[in-house]
Amino acid sequence: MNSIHDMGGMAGLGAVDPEPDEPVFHEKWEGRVLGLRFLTSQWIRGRNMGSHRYELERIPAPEYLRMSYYERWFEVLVDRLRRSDLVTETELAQGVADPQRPTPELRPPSSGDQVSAARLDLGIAPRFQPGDEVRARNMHPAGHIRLPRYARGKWGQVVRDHGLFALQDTDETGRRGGDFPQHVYTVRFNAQVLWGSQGGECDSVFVDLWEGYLEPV
Amino acid sequence: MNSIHDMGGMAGLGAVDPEPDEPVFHEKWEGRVLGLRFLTSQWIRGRNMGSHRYELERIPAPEYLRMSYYERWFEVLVDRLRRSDLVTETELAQGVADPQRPTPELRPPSSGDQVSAARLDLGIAPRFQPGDEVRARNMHPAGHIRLPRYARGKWGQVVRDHGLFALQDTDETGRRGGDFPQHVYTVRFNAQVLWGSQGGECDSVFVDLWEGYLEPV
Amino acid sequence: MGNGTKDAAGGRGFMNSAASEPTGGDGDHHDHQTVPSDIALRVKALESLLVDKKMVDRAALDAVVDTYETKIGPRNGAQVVARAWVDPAYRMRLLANGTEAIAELGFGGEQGEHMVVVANEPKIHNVVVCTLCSCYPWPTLGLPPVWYKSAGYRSRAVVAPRGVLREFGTELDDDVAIRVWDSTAEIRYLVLPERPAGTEQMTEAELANIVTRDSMIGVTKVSIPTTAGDEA
Amino acid sequence: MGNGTKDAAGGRGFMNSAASEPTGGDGDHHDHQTVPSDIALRVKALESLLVDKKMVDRAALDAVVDTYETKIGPRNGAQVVARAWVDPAYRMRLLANGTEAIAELGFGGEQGEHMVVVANEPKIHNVVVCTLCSCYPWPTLGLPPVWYKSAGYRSRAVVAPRGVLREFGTELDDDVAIRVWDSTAEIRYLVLPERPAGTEQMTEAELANIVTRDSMIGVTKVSIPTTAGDEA
Repeated sequence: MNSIHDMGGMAGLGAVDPEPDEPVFHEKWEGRVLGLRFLTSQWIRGRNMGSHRYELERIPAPEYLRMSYYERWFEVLVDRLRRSDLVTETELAQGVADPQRPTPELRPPSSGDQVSAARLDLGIAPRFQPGDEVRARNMHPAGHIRLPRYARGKWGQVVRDHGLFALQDTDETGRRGGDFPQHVYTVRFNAQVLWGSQGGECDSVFVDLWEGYLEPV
Repeated sequence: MNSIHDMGGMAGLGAVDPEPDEPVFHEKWEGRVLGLRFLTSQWIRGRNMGSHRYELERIPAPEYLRMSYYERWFEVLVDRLRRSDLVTETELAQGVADPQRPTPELRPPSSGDQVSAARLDLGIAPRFQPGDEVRARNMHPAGHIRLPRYARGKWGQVVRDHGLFALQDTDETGRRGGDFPQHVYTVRFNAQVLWGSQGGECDSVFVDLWEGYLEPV
Repeated sequence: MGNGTKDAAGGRGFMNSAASEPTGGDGDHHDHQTVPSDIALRVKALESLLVDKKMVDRAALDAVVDTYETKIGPRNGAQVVARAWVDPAYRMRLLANGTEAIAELGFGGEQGEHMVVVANEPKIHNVVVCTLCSCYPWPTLGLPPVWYKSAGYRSRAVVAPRGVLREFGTELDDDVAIRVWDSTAEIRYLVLPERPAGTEQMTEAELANIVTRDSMIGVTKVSIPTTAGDEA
Repeated sequence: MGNGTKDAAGGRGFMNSAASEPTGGDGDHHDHQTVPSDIALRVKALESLLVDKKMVDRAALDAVVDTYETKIGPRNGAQVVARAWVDPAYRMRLLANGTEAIAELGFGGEQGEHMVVVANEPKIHNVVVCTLCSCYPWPTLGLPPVWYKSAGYRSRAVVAPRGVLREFGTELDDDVAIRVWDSTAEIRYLVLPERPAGTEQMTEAELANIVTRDSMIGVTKVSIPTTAGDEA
């Protein structure tokens, strides 16, 4: 999904502006959102809610740019809890459980859930070796992918094979159709391949890419 | 400049949402902004104010997306009038001329001005002919250019030579260093070259590109 | 603050409007409605100042506004299209040199200096956009509508033209090739729509009346309005 | 409305902040400040609701917040760096298998399952970003600072790393190659900064004290704080 989240290489998105002695959380609610996200994940599991990242990317650009990091997390969390019928609008407004509604139950994982980020030990041979020249595919699907726009269609060199990982891509509804384990490679792109003469001659950008994003040169 | 203005191919930027029986101007001030822009251009000329389009593109993304078309025009117009010292902050706030200040004078065009869009009759031979395969250069300069991100690095076919036009590109301050007349070509890009399998098999996008944006395949 | 994030029920209105192919409105669709209320006052102050400085003549300003509000608009382009439909020689001149052929009908000037007219055919559909800005052929179509200037149209017309056309009610067969024209330079584009069947008896003036602005941008086809009766 | 468009003088504040290489702040730099004031109440209501439903245990929630607020942070990563500086064998293990070597010091877990450590050298400078999101090695660096999550950093670090580093006061010679690591998959990156000259006499614990978070992201180098005296 070519949303504003895929912002590598853009201009006009504001200053970097580091804050001296920045606290971990600027306001108490930010920490609570972090904790609530962690502690509710077992409940959202098994309810076919798809990918959290996908939902973040669906936030329209003006909202995405206005909202803080934890605000985005909170809005997506509320949305997922509501769509999975774990909470209702009325309950959210009142902050208390509706006694008429049954207590939610934990469920086993479903195929539409967010996938684990664990390395998989499946013995699938890699298609590429370190040193291979590859080209990132030019793909613009409507779902979540992890191939940034700025690298699409560009050639680079495989520098490392990290082993097998489940593909995090989703369809246009945020769901995954399976694990699709693929090797993940670090691919080195010369900065001038990516940015023309605007890039530094000796500079590089290293991007971690699933095998299916790559084709041999 | 890779600002949000270069939005071809992005998602999440809102609905299209046509309005039935839409008036030419929704509010009276919109028409006044249009007229003021036209009637002040002779005054801004000769004051090295550079490109109006460049200034529009410098509006940070959250503001750009929030503002309406005429609001962007107005803010850029005010900024240019003020920076060229034709009006002052105090005058803007009060809506009356400061009697202490001299009456502005019209000036002859300067090299830093916005350039004319007229076709030039200079007898410079074209580098490309209709039918030639070309590749759009991968360039990411900090100034204004007219080569959209989605076409950079992609190959297409020249379908028409429109003749010579002054290059509208600016440097990173919005200024131009001269006319740099170049042939402008319509280049046809296959939609799948641009968007992979997301593009329609028989569809094309035609983009008008100055010669310097192109290299032979 | 925060109005944009909650709908009437306290939920996230923006998640509903975030679908990749929005088909309906959300009730707050015209971006001029979000303009700060003080802009009208600021524009008025600027106008007064520039008139006071004798940089702008108010009568000239009124004339510019009046021109774009009442004299220049899509009825001009509709005359061009109707002429091309009834006069094959004109159609040929129009497609060969748009600027000159349009000037034959008296239209030209700012944002129409370099016109190219592209003709729809049974298996070719043209649509015009300006992804970088909002360039538009003013002499033939007037000033662009808000939707043409919207980020939604500018971003999606080049990558998902079929989906965008569907939102305008325009369903194209799968074997129709879509040609999107991105007005990145000084050339401005006008779509010559197909003449609909059943209009054989109509006069040039009647034909001009059924040509819509949207059909000359390429987001719709021309059809015979149902209110026009069935006599044709 | 409209506050974003006018500075104190009634002008366009945003034009000043729109420079391609902003060097200063504009006084409203931390995006949490623009959060709707009701979000604290909405989060509180959600927490109460989930506790009431017995979906969330408040003590467990407190523990999560406490962990990230007080136990996990860049002091962890600083220990890793200091160890690598004093122990060449550890440094080799760290660069060969970051996850295992970091686990030797007791650090690991969420967002640190697949660690790669990249070493700065006199002519190689590494910097880490996550353009698509804000991925970050939590077990060694804690939660990311606001600037790391900012659109400004995410958008510019890959295309203009030298300019971004300059804003952090980091000037690199032209012949230093910059390596930007975009954390697009499950691997998380930690930069091993160069040990500054003049620290030969410092203990491992003293060295850990001078290693900053920003140096392990790669936007700064490690230097000896002037307040630490000149005894070294």
